Amino acid sequence: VEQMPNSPQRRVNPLNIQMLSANLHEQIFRGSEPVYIEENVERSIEHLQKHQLWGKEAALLPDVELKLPRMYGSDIDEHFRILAKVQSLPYLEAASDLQFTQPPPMPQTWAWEEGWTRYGPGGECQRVDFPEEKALVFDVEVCMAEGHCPTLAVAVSPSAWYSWCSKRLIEERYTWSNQLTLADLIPLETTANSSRPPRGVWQKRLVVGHNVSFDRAHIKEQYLLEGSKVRFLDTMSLHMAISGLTGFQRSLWMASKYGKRRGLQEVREHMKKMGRQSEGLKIGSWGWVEISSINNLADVHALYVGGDPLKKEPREIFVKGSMADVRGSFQDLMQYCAMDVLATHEVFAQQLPLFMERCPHPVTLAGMLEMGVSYLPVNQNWQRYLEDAQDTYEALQREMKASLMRLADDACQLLEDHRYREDPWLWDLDWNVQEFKQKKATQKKRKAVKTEECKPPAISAADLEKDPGPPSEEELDGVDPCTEVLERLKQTVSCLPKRRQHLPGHPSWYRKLCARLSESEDWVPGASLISLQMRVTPKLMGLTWDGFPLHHTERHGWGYLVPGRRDNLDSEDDAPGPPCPHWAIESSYRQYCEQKGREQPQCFDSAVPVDLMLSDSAVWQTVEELSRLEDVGEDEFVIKGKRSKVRNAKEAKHPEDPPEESQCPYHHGNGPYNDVNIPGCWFFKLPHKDGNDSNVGSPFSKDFLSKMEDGTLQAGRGGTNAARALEINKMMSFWRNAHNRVSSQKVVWLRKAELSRAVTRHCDYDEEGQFGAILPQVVTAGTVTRRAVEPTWLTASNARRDRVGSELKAMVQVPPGYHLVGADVDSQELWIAAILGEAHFAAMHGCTAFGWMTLQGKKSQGTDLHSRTADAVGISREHAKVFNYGRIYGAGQPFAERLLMQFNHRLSQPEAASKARRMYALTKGLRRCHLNEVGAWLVQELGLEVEKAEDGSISMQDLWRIQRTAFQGSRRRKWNLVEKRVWAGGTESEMFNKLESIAHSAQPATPVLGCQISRALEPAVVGEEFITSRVNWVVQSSAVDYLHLMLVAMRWLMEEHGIHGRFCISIHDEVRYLLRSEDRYRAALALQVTNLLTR
Amino acid sequence: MLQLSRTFCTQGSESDLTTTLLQMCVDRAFIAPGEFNSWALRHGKSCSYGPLGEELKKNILEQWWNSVTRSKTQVFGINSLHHVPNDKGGLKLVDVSAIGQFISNESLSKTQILDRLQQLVHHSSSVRTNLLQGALVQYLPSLELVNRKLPFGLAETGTCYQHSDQSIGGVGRTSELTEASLVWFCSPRTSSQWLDHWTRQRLKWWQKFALSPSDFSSSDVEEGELLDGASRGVQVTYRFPWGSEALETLWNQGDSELLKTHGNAKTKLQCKDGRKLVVPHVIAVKGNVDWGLLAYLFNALQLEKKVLSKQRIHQRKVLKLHPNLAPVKVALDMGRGATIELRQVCEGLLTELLEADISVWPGYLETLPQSLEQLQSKYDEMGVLFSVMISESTLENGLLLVRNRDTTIRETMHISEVKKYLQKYISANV
Amino acid sequence: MLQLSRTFCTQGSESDLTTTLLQMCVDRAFIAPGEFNSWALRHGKSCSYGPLGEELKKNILEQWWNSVTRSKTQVFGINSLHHVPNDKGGLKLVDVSAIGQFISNESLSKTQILDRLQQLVHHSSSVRTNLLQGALVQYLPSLELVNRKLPFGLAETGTCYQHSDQSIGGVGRTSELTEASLVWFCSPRTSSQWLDHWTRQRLKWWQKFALSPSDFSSSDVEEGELLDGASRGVQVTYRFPWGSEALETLWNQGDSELLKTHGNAKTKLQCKDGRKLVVPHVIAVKGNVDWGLLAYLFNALQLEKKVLSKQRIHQRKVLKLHPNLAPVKVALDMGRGATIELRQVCEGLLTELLEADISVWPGYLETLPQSLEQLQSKYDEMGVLFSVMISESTLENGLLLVRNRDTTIRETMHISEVKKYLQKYISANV
Repeated sequence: VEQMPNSPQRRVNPLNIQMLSANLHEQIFRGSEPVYIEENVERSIEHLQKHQLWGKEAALLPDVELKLPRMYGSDIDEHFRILAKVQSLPYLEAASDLQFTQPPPMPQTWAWEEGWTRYGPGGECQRVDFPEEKALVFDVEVCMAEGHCPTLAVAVSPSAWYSWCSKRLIEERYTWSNQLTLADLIPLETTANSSRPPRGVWQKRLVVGHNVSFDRAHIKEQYLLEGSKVRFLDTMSLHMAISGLTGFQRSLWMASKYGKRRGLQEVREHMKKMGRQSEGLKIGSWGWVEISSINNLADVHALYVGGDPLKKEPREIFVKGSMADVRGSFQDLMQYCAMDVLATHEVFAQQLPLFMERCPHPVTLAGMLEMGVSYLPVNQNWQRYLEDAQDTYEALQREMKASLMRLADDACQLLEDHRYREDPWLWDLDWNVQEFKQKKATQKKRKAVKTEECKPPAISAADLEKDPGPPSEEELDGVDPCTEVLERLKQTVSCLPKRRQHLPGHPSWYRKLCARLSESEDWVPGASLISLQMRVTPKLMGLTWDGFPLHHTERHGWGYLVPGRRDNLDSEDDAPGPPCPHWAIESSYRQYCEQKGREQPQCFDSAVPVDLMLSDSAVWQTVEELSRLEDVGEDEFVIKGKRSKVRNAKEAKHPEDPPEESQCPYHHGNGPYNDVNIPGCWFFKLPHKDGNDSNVGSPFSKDFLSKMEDGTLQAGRGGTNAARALEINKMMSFWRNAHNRVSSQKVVWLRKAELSRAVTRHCDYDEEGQFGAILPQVVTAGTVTRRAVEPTWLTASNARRDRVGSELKAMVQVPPGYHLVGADVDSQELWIAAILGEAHFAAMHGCTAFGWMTLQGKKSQGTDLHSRTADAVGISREHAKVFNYGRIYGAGQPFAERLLMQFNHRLSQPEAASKARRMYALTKGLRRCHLNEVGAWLVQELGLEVEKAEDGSISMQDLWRIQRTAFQGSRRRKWNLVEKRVWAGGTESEMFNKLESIAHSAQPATPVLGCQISRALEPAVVGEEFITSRVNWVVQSSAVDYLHLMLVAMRWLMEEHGIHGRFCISIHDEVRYLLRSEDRYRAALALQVTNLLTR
Repeated sequence: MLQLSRTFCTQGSESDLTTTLLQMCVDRAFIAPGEFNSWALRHGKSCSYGPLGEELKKNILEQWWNSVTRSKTQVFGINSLHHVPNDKGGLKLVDVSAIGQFISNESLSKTQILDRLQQLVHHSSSVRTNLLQGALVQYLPSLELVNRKLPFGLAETGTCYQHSDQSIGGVGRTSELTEASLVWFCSPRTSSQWLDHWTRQRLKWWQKFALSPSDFSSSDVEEGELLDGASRGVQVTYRFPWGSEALETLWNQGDSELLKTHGNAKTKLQCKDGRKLVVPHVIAVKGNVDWGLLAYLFNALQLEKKVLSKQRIHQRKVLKLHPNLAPVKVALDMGRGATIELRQVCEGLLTELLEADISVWPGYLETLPQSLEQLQSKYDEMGVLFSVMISESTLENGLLLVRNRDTTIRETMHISEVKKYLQKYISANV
Repeated sequence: MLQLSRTFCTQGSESDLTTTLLQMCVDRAFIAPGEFNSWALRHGKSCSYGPLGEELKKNILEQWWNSVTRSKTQVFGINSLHHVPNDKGGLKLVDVSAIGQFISNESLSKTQILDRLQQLVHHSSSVRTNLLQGALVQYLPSLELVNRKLPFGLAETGTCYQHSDQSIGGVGRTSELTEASLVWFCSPRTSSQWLDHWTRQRLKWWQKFALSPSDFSSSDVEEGELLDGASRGVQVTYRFPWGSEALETLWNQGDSELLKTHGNAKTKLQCKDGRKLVVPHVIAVKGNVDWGLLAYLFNALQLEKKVLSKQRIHQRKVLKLHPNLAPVKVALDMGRGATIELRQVCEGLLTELLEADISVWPGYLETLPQSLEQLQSKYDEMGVLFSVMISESTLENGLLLVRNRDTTIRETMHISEVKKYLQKYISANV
């Protein structure tokens, strides 16, 4: 080992990777030194050289000397075990109390009484402040119509039943405040009007519930900034960890259990992709259905406990009914709630031992307990933010609507002289107008009567010009003859049909956009029903794609018309529908080309769609969606890919019932689809992110945002109206999706007495200010990877100027005297994957190219992972990032191919495919395999020449050759020749080999804390399916392990060193703590130490 | 084929557009004819309005007033005098007959003349140059009304005078403008939030009535151009063909002006802010209604090229003013057959509509025959929302034709339903 | 026992009444506090208005405008500039900094000074003293609009300046007034009929909003006091405690002023009257809105003696302004109890009423507790039509108490019906 003479602290491994400073290493590892095996070092150097990484300069970081707190146990693992046990012990005791005790019998009737009631063994009631037992199973019900305020709740402890009723349930009033205060919530630790526990001691207690974070959000003490030591265990999260399902499995599960239509369709599609239409379900891979369930309590209960199914019907009253309805069936609803509590109790008793067995490391439980008490402080700015965002959103929405309505109005002018017939977009709308109807007969009669009544005296023009002088007194006071005439005329209204025609003079398409004139106050004149989603809208805007007018067909969705076709002009007269003004389309395209100078700019590296960059989870979601469409195993890909290519080519050449074969000489795109027979024009489809076969439903979907930004898709007319509407669409995109979730966040405002003294005594404290908290409803282990799930905060992106409301995260604001301190792990997944790969390869930091790049890569030298990929494929670094994450999440080549085409729609499919292939060869490497005994025997027997690599693997081509030969020589018998498949030659090959070896092992478990994969994904029940999910699980689940380790370490350090504060929230690889201002620097140091100890 | 060319302002067309619009405004009685031209316009010279301009201005002022005084916040309207008693320089109302006396009285010496002049100037009162001063004076009595509770505002609209530097013939010109002013008093703690609030509100208000709202925008006043004592300024501007002009400015003026106005009498001025007593900060919002009116005219003008046939291209000029602002909502015309009865129907309808607060153009009074096309292009230029044609057949079946300015479509309607339809159309807030 | 003592104006009580009213007007924010007193009042000095006065004036002006422009006759609103370019004597807007320069520049000789003075005076523009002049100027462009057809009118409201003769310290004082002007152009043949017509209309209008209409009356202007060129004049007057004052005057001014304004260009001015061409006669109707406002205040003040008990006599002062004119229609107050929730209800109702165009006084914002009696006497003096009390029980059953200013009776009403009731009450024209 090379020692730098000038720095006694500096430690470097044989691959020149800087290691922990000597003093830190000594404190953490307590003398155990790493052993490097010479052979491995050589192998690594060779590998790095192959990827041009060996010998690159790497800047060294200054060494650190720091006295760490005393550590427990003999090694670091034991240290953490001890910490976690200490932290979770009281809760674990409470939990086992619940597990082993049968709950007392349930009361027959429930007390109609505000607050908590305790039921003795004989059903006798007693009012109490709150249940005092150490362990509770708890369920809250909320009458949705009345807002967020809890309505009733039931709890059971090992010794008694409890019920709780809201004041708003018991008392009837005309109006209640819509602002929640602590008094509206359910107390579990304090008496009414107090925010301190009796005797001033906060008890360590455990509350169990199904999706308990929802219940937690209705508990009074949880909103206090400091104090409560109650922790929560969620039976839903436990279920996910034990037997959870992936998103796709959930729909399969539903399909198989309930035959739900949507689910069934997905199953069919899945089967089709697997190429098994005729074989029926393969029993072996459906075993998982029996040992798992979806997440709701009824199904979970059925899985773990069985017996009579839970009744869920009464729930509807809470969802749809009013408070009066709830009062009406009070006993039933209480009973229902209690049944849920009982079911939860039973489920929990079954789950706990299973969980302890499958996630044996104490850190997992301790981490989950900590995760369950997230807390987001907010102040008056929250309300302002909501109002502002909604305000702006509504204003934009109105503006957009107004622009669209104006477009519709303007288009009406084309009715005159049938000018619409020459419009490239509007020619195929329905321009019919209706005749104004009236009853003829009555009209004549009236006329006769009238002429008799008063004959209009003729007057000369000169008389009209005369100043008649003022009206006489009688005229002013008496009935005005004009009014009289008017009133008489008004009676002719009887000649009209009872039901008035709806805008008979307007073109039919416009009529459909208008609301019928009505008495209602919100009637709006004009084309008020118009929206972006309507088919007429892109036409009114005159949208063009690369200069061609957009056109919609039932069969192919949105596409565009390319002028210049000559072969079907003859059929013009017979073509159904209005004639297409192909000359107008031609001239407008000519104009477009003139403007553009006919040069199509190669803007390959247009901006990355933000939506893909929002968060890792979004990428993963895309990958998961795509993987359903893709093959399960990559081995088959080459063949499949070929097949699909052939099919595509066939389709292009022989489109179904073409009038004639006709190709556009100057434009390439998705088409032409000549079954769309528009004289003078070819029809091309707009590209779709799922491939050419899919139809585009709306050109305003978010997938086209980037196309609008780069001008491929633009508004061809209407001046500002159309362009502005597009811009607004973009600005609104975030809030449109988020505003329901964000504005339904439940904020509880604290009164002055309820705030901690650190707040109220702070010099910045302001009486008028509002301080409160949101308890995000985090499911601590909401996915099969045990990652937390929460719809609003965990997916929140960073603020963007042109996205309304995107400043959400910044609205978490601390009260005076507090600070938020947080940390996030830089590219956590890459790091974990690299470590796994390196442990597998040579057990040294930096021994694989992938690991080296993550540790030592420099953006400036182009040696970091993203720059490398970018260089290799010739794309931007930002784009490369998406590819890299995608790959680690298990995405295959087709994903990359599609993504490439999405980033640049002008890329042809073969080009994209070759780029993707290059990228995968360079990174993931090539598939090779090891032959099993049969294989080896066959090779010998058949006398085939195969090239074996160092490790004895052979290439896939060789394998197929062997298979083919064996197949032919053995009366078409299928041989299984492969012992295992490996990746080779790429920077990430070793990493993938490790991931796959874990994923394929009999009981996949995380390498760090040894947590087992969900029973529903174990190879024994799923066979070779869901590989993508399993590979992904290895990395993601390990990441969760690290998070739990961090939480345990932080809690230890904060307690050890008296740092006042609390856990706030963790968003995947970030943690946030809320701290007293004076402790904020020490907390930052604690986070550093935590990082040191966990990584 | 239909082409809209509003935003199509390439070189040369800028002044064209301005000239076109101004000529149209004079023709259609928005602006009183006179020396007013695009030069004068751009140099802030004031103009008199014709009947349509006056009605438009009235509508704008009314909407402004409602938006400001009818918000949930507490805003009071005030009315201060045009002449301000004690101000130093600037414009003063001077009794020039007195000066005439000096001049004609030859016995006066130079010193006597100067003496009298000084006297005269001293006793003459200044005219206001903005409405802020008046509101600051009225702050004290208003404190009583709100019982010293913040925030609250004082609103006023009215004429202010300005002495322009563009001097013609050596002497500076006086111009006047109609200002709409909101002076908002709030605690120093919240003043920057309130500035943001009002900026948003004001911009929203301007955009509400615009045909293309994006021509209205807000921007911070640059550091160097801040008013004395103002910590921040924001402008709501409109993009005119020749560049942006501020329609409304919002200043965070701190407490300095308020203190100055009341001789630094802090205790008198203090308000409650929670437990503390504070001298409020002043946010002065001042809109220039004359610029606003022009902005809306420019914004509403839509030039539409209409290819009528191969060779004939006709330019349709439409003033697409917002229904709330349009000075004339309906024009009533009658077809041929000038009988007394037709006229009576027109007058009956006119009365009915006027009583429903709908402004009507009595086109039927016109005795010179005009073609329908001429009539309609006139109404389009006047921004008339609907034109109603009452014809001989109306007398038979009560049916009349209602033409919509925006769609140009003529719809048949029964005379008994016109009023309700128009009311609904105008009151509906899109 | 209730005694009405309004008309009970014996000796001595005249100035009492005036003083009482003025004090109340200042207290209740009708008039801005200042040097304004009964002497100034009677000598035509102008005053600034407080929030309530401003709203009252706005309401009067709106009613005036509607009555004039929404008649069947053709009346156009116009807006002329405050400064008139070419006028001889009187008040001019002078840039006094220029005068300051003469004074400080000692090298100037007397002639030079006089010369420059003359220059300055010549180039300065006058301010208008009435609105007639502006209307006469706009007569010509308006002819286009009506196609030279008589009769028609031009209406305008705005500030005018007057130079009062009551000089203090040798120099005359400037005052301003808000004028409401209708200038009516009609054929010479019908002009006297039109004068009668408008007189009747105007008197009727003034009386419509009065508590005791008989205090308003009309009378001919005496021969000797006629304006130059006017053949007849009529005044609408109000009987103030100290005597009658003219609120509005109507002049038949013939054609002389019109001809003078347009340099006797008869042909340009001519209109059709049947087959003849005539220069129209002008009927100028000008109302003094400031006097009108005072008249309504005096007219509306009702003093009621209330014997509370043997010894305690309490005088109730009520400003019984017409529902259309009352600056505040409703006051919202809240009782003791759950503050946050009560406030929410108040704000909800406030918004609802404001949206229905009903002006509301947000009494619930008041944080200092007042007795119900205090509150009500305050509202009575403000002329508030109704006061609504929202209490704890409103939260339970939605019921609230509505007190009527005129009957002083408190009625229970459901919160959902308040808006409709108030709308009906206010729009009903009694």
